[in-house]
Amino acid sequence: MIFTAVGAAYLVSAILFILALRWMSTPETARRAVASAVVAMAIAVVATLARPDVVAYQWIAIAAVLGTAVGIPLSRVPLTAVPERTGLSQSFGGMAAALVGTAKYYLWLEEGGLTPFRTGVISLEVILGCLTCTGGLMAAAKLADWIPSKSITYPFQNIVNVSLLILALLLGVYLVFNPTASWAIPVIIALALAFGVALLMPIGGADMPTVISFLNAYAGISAVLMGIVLENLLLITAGALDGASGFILSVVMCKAMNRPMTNVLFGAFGSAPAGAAATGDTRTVQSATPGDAAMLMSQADRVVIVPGYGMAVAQAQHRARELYDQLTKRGVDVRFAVHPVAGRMPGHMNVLLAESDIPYDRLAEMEDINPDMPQVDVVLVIGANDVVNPAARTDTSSPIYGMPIIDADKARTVLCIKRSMNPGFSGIENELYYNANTLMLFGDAKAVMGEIVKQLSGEAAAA
Amino acid sequence: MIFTAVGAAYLVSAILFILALRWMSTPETARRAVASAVVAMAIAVVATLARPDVVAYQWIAIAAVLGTAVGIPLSRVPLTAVPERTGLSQSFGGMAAALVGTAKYYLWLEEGGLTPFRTGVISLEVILGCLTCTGGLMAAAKLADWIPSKSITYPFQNIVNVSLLILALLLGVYLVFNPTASWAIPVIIALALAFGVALLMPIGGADMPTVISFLNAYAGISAVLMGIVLENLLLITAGALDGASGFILSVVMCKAMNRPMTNVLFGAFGSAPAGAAATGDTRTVQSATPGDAAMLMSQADRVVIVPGYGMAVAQAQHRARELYDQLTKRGVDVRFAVHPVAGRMPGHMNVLLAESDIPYDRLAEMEDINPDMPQVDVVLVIGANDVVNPAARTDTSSPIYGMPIIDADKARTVLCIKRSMNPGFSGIENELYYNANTLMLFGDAKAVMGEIVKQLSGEAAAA
Amino acid sequence: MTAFDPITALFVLMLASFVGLAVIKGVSRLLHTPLMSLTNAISSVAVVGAILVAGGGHDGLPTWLALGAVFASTTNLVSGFLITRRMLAMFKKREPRKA
Amino acid sequence: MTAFDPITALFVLMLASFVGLAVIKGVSRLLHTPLMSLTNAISSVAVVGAILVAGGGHDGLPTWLALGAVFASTTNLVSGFLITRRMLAMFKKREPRKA
Ligand SMILES: NC(=O)c1ccc[n+]([C@@H]2O[C@H](COP(=O)([O-])OP(=O)(O)OC[C@H]3O[C@@H](n4cnc5c(N)ncnc54)[C@H](OP(=O)(O)O)[C@@H]3O)[C@@H](O)[C@H]2O)c1
Ligand SMILES: NC(=O)c1ccc[n+]([C@@H]2O[C@H](COP(=O)([O-])OP(=O)(O)OC[C@H]3O[C@@H](n4cnc5c(N)ncnc54)[C@H](OP(=O)(O)O)[C@@H]3O)[C@@H](O)[C@H]2O)c1
Repeated sequence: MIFTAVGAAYLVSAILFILALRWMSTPETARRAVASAVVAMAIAVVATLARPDVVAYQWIAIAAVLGTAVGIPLSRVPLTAVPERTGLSQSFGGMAAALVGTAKYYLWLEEGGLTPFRTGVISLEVILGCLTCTGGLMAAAKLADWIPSKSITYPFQNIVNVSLLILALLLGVYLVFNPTASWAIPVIIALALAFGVALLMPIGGADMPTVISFLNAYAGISAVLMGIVLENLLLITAGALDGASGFILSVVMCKAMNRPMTNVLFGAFGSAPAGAAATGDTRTVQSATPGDAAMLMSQADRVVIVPGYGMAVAQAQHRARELYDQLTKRGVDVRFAVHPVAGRMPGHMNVLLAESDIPYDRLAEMEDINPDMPQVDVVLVIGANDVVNPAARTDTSSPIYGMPIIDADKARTVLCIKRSMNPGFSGIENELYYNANTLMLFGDAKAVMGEIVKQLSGEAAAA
Repeated sequence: MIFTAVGAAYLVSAILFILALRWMSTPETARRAVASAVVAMAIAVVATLARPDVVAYQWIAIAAVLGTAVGIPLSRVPLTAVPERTGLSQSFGGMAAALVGTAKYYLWLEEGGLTPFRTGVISLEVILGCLTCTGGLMAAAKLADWIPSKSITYPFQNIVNVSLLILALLLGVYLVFNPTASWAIPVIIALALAFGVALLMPIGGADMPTVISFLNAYAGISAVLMGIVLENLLLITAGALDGASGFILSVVMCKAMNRPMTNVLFGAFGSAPAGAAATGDTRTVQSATPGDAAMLMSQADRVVIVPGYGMAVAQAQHRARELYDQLTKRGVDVRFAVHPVAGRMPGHMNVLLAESDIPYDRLAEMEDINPDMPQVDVVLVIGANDVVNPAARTDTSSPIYGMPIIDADKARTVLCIKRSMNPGFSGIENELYYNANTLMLFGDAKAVMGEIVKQLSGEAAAA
Repeated sequence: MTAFDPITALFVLMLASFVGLAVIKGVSRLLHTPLMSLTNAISSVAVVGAILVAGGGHDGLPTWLALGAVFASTTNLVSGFLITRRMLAMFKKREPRKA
Repeated sequence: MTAFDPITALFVLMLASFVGLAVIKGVSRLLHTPLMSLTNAISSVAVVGAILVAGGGHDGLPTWLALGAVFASTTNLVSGFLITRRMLAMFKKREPRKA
């Protein structure tokens, strides 16, 4: 009876989780999404605590309090640190799966409950959990620059990596046939932990976001496996939802970067494209002052702002808001063109711009704004590079060839804010900067934007 | 072991069913959809026959052969008879569910396997199956005019109907508490069968398509219940897919007709709207000859054809194709505007036009074609009425007010083929016919279209 | 066969309903009529249930009832698939024959 | 607790994956970053598994391991929900304050 009630609670919880994700379809319904997921979680936890086979509470309470104490500060990180937070969170998720799998193994070892099926699933759960744990940690560390974010390679690296994984899997197979060979468990754990580190070593910091998204999928799968081990349908469902999300976000990123899925799916071996970095180009670029930029934009009818990774680095989103206000006050139509992989994680720019209070109906997606570009007077590119590189359209030899871009170059005038002529993420030159209708504004995005805004508001005060 | 294999087969079968429905998303992939569903079915049947608890084959083979013998002719009906075929098929589906439920009840009665849960679910399955069985039959009979299709009412009808259902449900509840009271089963069956008949009595033939769609959902739910009784996850899954499909198509129909869901959901009690039928209007309409129509269209640049129920009745789709060919040959741009509820079932017009070999990229949906209407030279309305009635846009007192329509009246010239000034399905007047830019072509759609085509081809031969 | 409890059944039902709603919403409006006949055919997988009961080696009434169900579902299965195929074969993109 | 077999588990997994793919595809691109943190939080329902093992009244290593898992999942749960709420609160349609 009580088990049926618990089962019913899990069922309701699963429904609410699914509805939560459905409600993420628009910003209007998204707040309901969080509420629904929180309720779902509360129901699941309370139902679990009410189960008659859960008898010891005090240590659980202590662990939960500790977890909360760590979780709250982790939720207060600046938005620019969201990618590393996500990596850490994946790491914790993997750890939880691995710990529960291991614990369950030892319990069943005592009780004689080990079957080949169970040990097989536990092995997979532990392997996936451990590699997600160290992988997520490495990704977070590289993103936060706790360790050098550059790609570290050595001879026979791929062979070493693959061997670690194969060894762990073979031990898992061995356990299926010898379920009680408990010595294998710590070895599997060690191998999988090492594999997680080794897997991430050769990957440069810039490739981390894609990796994190895949780790998301892995964390989901390890939750599914935990659900199978514990015979818990709610865990299976929630894990599958998480896995699907990680998978789809990875697909979105790969597509928007025009890189084949397989490239990343099979462990993202290999380093970020090295590319032909700044090759001492002798052509000249035209640069302008913030004053020129302010003048140009205040006289325009339509301005489109293209934010990129540089805006995130410089934390210039609040200046962008001020610029938006100044221009809007003058009757200029200002929109933001957001490329799906601008920045370093999916939706990165949207969150930053939302943080600075820009109404989200002013954010346009690439497909919607490109046809309007020829009618735009001024495009202001704030720290974006690859996502406005026309080589993606024209230069078949370019590593980003075929990636859909924002057609900034088709506007009447293009203003580009960046600190130098250094390339962006993909390490390649950008023709856009040499165009006749392009003016460069060199400097830190926040500083340059501040100047422009000052000119505009000074002008406004003078008027 | 064998059971695990059978379970795995069912799992594969379920996946293929889901993929089949996904592939119905475009006509290109739709053929794959049928193939995939057929394979899924074959796997499910073979796996079932391979189960060790299935031991007697010869009678099953005979029943299957008989079923095939009946099924093949049923698949050869003319396309205009598809709605009644669907009704019959729902009826058979309901019957199967009711029969299996009853059979299982008696088996468990012998074996002592009856639990309150099982009898409860069986009762629901039997009730739903039986009402779908007679309901589907009645719907088919009304649609095919085997019985008078008009709405039959008598005093206290709703009370009688509801009492039948409530009695059956109460007996079901009684069975939950007294699982072995087997006398109740035949009574439940009789009540539910009677309820199915009674439910359909007051509903006019024209409302049948919506009812059929709901019966579809009911048939799906009874399959789900069968799955619960037989502890078979594949049945539950397939039933849920069927139920969802019936539900969504009903919603689509209700929305496109601008009728509240609840109106139909709660048994579609009540008759089709009586409406203010042709109220001896004294205004005059302008009529034209097929020759005029041929001339007008051959000189147009853009022609839009709006087919409706009358085209289906007259089987005029092949003439429409000939007209399309003649006009296209002359360089006229011809498109077909298909309203979601034109005809008498969802997608009715699309199938008829596809039958007559009109390429489906020439079929436009209402939302896509309406904005172009002011640029259209001639709209030819073939036996459509409600779906082009401008009262839906303007006349708040009209029963169809708020229903989205095809804006035929906005074209330069409108030609309407119908036999009389009689109203269509909803029984209301149509202002369109009295407009200054409308010309009526009175007569059977097939005959009139034939004339027009003859004029055009004669002209072509003469030229 | 499989171990079974009502909650599991409801879990599967709930998930399958979500899947159903999602995939059916994606079906092209062009194909709503064939969709109806295809789902009819799919729900005739009830034949599996009918076979289980009819083939169980029992005697008497239950077997006869279940055989009736085998007949009814086979009818749906056969006619549903055939008519769906027939309808879908009519949908062509380019004009394949001269009229 | 519930009766259970691997095929049932796979059935649920299969259906849940289809549901997941369908709902996630419907998520607005605007919200991909909060989506990531929300699914993180949702997958921390693993805390249920951790509680089941940690609260089973056993002694020794397994309980300590499971308590570690309770800690790790609670961290995710709390930080995931809080940061998602924080991010979503930033998305506003009309301009609510003067800059
Ligand atoms: N969003 C995702 O999910 C995701 C995931 C993985 C990879 N990526 C990749 O990331 C790239 C994103 O493109 P993007 O155009 O946004 O960025 P980008 O191509 O990496 O270019 C960023 C530019 O910002 C400038 N910058 C850096 N710090 C700055 C500062 N403080 N002030 C002003 N400018 C600054 C840099 O030039 P200076 O050094 O000269 O200032 C650089 O050229 C794409 O190649 C994409 O494939 C995205
Ligand atoms: N599609 C669905 O799923 C569905 C389901 C339920 C209800 N409905 C309802 O059905 C209606 C469909 O609208 P509709 O515009 O297609 O049809 P309609 O409004 O029913 O009008 C059909 C017209 O065709 C004419 N007609 C009949 N036989 C003809 C023949 N042999 N030759 C020439 N004309 C003929 C009739 O006029 P004459 O008698 O003067 O010839 C009639 O006015 C809507 O009201 C809709 O709500 C549709």
